[in-house]
Amino acid sequence: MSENEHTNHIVQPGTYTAIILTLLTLTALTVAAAYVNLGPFNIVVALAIATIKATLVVLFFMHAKFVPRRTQLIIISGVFWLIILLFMTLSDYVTRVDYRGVRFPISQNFSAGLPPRA
Amino acid sequence: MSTTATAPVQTLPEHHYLNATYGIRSWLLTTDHKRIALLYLASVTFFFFIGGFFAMMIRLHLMTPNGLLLSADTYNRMFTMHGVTMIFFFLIPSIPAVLGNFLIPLMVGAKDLAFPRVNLLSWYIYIIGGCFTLYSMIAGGLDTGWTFYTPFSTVYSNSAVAPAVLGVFITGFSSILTGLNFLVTVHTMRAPGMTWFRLPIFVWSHYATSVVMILGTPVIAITLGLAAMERVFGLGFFNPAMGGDPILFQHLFWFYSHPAVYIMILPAMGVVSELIPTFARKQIFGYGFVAAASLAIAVIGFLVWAHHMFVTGQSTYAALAFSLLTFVVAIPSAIKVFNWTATLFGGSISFDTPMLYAFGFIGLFIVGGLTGLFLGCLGVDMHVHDTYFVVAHFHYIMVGGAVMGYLGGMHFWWPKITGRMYPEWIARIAALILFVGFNLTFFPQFVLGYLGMPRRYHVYPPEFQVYNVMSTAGASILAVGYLLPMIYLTWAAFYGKVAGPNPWPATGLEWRTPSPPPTENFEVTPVVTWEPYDFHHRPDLGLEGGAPQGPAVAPAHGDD
Amino acid sequence: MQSPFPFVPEQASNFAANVDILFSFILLTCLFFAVLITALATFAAFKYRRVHPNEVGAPIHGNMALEIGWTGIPLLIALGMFAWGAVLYVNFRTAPKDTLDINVIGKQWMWRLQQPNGRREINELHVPLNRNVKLILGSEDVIHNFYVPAFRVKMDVVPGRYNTLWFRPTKIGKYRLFCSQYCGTNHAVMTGWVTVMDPADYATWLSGEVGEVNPAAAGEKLFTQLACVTCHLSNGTGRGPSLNGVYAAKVLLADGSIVVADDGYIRESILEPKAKIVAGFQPVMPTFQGLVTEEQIMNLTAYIKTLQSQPVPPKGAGVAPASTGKK
Amino acid sequence: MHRTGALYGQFKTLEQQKDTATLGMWIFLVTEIMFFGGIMLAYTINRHTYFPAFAMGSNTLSLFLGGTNTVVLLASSFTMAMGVWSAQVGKKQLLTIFLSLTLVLGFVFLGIKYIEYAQKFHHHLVPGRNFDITYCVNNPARCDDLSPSELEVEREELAKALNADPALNSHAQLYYSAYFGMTGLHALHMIIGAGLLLWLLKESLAGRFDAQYNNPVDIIGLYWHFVDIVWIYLFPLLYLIDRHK
Repeated sequence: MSENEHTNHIVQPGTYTAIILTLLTLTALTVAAAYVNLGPFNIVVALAIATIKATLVVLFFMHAKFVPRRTQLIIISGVFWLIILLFMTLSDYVTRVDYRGVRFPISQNFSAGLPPRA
Repeated sequence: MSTTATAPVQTLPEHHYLNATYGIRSWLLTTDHKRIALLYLASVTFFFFIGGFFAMMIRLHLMTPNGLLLSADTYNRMFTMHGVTMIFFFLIPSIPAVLGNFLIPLMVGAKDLAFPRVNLLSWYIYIIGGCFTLYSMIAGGLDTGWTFYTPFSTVYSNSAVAPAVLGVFITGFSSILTGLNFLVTVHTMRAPGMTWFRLPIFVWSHYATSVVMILGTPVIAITLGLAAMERVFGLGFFNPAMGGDPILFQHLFWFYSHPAVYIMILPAMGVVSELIPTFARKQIFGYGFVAAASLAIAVIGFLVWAHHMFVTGQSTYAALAFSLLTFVVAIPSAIKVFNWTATLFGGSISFDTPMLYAFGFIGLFIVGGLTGLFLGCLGVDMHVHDTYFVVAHFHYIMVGGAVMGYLGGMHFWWPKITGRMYPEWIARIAALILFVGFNLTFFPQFVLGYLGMPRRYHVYPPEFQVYNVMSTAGASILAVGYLLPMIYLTWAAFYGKVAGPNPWPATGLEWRTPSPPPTENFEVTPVVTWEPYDFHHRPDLGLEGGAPQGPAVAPAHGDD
Repeated sequence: MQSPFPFVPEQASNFAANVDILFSFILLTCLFFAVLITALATFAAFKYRRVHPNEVGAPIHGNMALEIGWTGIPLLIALGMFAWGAVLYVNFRTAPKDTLDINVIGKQWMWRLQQPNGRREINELHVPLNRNVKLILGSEDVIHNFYVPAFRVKMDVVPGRYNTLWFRPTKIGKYRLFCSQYCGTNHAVMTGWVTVMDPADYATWLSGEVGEVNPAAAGEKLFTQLACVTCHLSNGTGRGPSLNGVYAAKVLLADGSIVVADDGYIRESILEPKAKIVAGFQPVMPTFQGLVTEEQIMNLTAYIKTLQSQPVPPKGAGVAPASTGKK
Repeated sequence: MHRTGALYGQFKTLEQQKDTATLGMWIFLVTEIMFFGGIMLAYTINRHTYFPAFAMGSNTLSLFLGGTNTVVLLASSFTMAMGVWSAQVGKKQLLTIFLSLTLVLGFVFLGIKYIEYAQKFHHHLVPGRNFDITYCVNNPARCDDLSPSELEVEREELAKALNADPALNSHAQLYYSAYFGMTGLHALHMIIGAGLLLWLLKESLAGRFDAQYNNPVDIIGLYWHFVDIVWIYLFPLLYLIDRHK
């Protein structure tokens, strides 16, 4: 199985330990960041930290850093398709205008029935 | 068969996958991709005839403006169950799970698919899903339309929505596992010398199909899962009464269900891409473009879904973007049609039954594909959306395209699957009946649609009657056309003339092994040294073009 | 359309002719390609048909110039179609400022419309000629779709939000109105008429009522016009009770009490349908308060009276002995 | 399919088999991304539309329990990774230990999730007929697991949220639809993962895995890490919407 070792990189426990410590730190950071009012950027920061954490898990715990290019391409295409789903659907929502000229989010106290007469 | 070049008297091989083992257990627990393909064949045929029965009831009912035999509720159940059965239980599994399952390992020179047990599992999942759906038909039927639009399906319908949705949800996983299996098989199981650009177009099409299956199907699964939970537990994403948005359901639904159309048509295109070079005895024109067009359809096909929603009140900007992309996705299909036509030039064309289906496919697919332009065009869609124009359009694609491809493939590979030949002349007549019946059924519906007859109407204004009568007449011809192959193919499987390993002859790897093939597909692992559809360097085919000095060992190259 | 084989509906709005021209353009382009390919394929099929059983085709692999040509040219044509359609669609989605606004509510399975002056209609819409009309579409239950083929326009009626639809009628006449989004049992019956009138006639219509001579006949007409007939099926299978034999009979209510279906009860049931529900039925009937005049109620009552002698369906739920209920 | 030792009949070499299985698992994980993607989309749109309701709903969750669960799950991912390493270097006993640890941490996660769910049932915060976002504030006696100060905070938040969104009760149900939908699906994946781990443990105890044949450990590890990644996103999206008050 010398050939096997040639193609399969074995990640060492030291790396795993470093990664888990980073992940725990980032978890603390994301909780801390949530308590700071950053306005619309709270969600951005939260998602950015989550994405860093996810990337670390994918690259090291899941060995994506050491797998063939083909597999990496598949991972990337999965994420890419998720982005297509999210962004193309949101492209409808963020440009929607209801008949009174109200942009998304649509008016919240809608009640079925006839709209009021001017 | 008209041009059998090999020895005149053929016998079946002594051992093959059909007689390897006997007994019901040997079939229900088989991991042989060829037997699983036959399990699928039996089950999709069963569902096809159930769906066909519903279709006949619909057409009979619509003979008169006030409806001939069904109540409103029954009619609604008929068209819903027709759609659900045909789409989820016939069209989506038909070519991939039957022909693809049987042929992909043979075509790439593998002993089996990458995950044989997963393959069997996917059939069981399909059957379980099918049972739930059949149960819903007995337990009150389903009247939501195959689109399950909310809030009708989640709040207002009083039919058996939950089991039907669950059935479709479950069947989705069968589709995912099949796609996964194909992708991995094509990547890792190819025989020596079988480079990517020596793969038959059939394999390329199934690769593209599998991409759609694995990326799209999970989304419909979660969507229907949420809809089912909404109906049963009162979740509210799609319920306007709770502030949810029914249009979100449509986005999620069509994110899968539009690409699903490509799950149906791409494999059929793959079949036709095999038939035309074989019966024109000529390399396919523009191999690289035909292969790339499959992938382009799969990718761009994911970017057009909201063209089903131009008149739902989605934003004008989104409608513009989706319409533009819709016109772009038409191009790869056009490329394929042009290349098929070009392949005919300079060929040596025979008119065996599979080739008749291929011609039929091209003709009907042109109509189906081009009418898609009307629907993708925003200015026309606002008139013809949700009318019979749409009904006619997608039947031209799905029945005229996918089913013609499926039947063409069945006839082409039937000698490989069973080792026996079907009666040629009956088959040619059946193909003709299908073509005529199909056009008579669905062409009048284009006119009905432009006149403004909405779909899913159990009664209609009297001025529409004349076209409806024509359509019903065509449907009865079509029904005969479908029964015929069913009968003579079954007959041929047992009593047909023995076909021999390569009756046409064709160039693919699947024809280099006995018919029917042995369980392990090839006695020795084949080594591929020829380019796809090359009739000129293949003396083993026994044709004039086969250079006597033996196959030229062409180097594997990267592009066409 | 008098021809037995019509293929184009009447053109009765500002959009109709444009849609038809665009349609014809796409049709001709597509016909050109379809005929071209069919002709080429047919020609090749006969020219290159197999003569000797063992012959093979010419070794042709492809042609880059052809590939680029038949990718590029259709793409350009397709983009042209897109642009043309887009212009039309943007026009269709952008209502002008000076519109006559009409409220439309879709409900399983009828259309309720209200003119700017408050006059209500069921399954009928009257609009003046050459005036920009904007419909504000709302739904009470499921998704419907307001579709007038002669105008070449449709728009979904989605619960939880309002969509709009505008057009300018250009031809006097009576045109079909369809629901074209599947909405349940009587989807196909959720139809009606759009009447385009001369502006003067419209003004008269808007202010006045049209008198009916025979109350029962007028009532029968109203019964259909107001879509009562879609629920109160005479065979007792509808969502509302059959009205055969109801008049003057005893009716069992959901709360267990029994009332006599006299004129007062019928009137109350039309105006306040949820007040006294017949046993075995759901309180689904909308109020007709403001929709019908006292005179029309009288006409309806007169019609229900004529049903007294009609056969009572066997499965009439919530019926006091020897009678069918109603609400 | 007949197999010789660890090699299945359709493959030529162990390496081909490993390559194939790993590729298969990655492709499966891509379908899982899309699977969670659908509900993420529903979440995104509704959170944008009904922010006050989502903020209110988020603040009724226990950050302590959610945070603990995040740490537990990350730790289980770590032990799983260590298990894969043990298998790769052929340390059979260590593999068994790490697999057991992973399994135990998985069950701890599910246990905490159960506590959270039970609390939500108790507080009438499950979408459906009995949903009442004001239940605890109006019936403090029924919610004795909340301290008076917690209830006071909730009362204030509720007043503010109701002021911003009069239809709060129905829109908060959308938040809980997302919460139960997403965490429920995640928990379902955890349960499947626990089943797979049990099987691995059994095989590992039988000494099936060594430096040559350890593919099942590897690919089930991939699955387990994926489930972890889903939670990495769910935690901020569900628990940390609006904590800065």
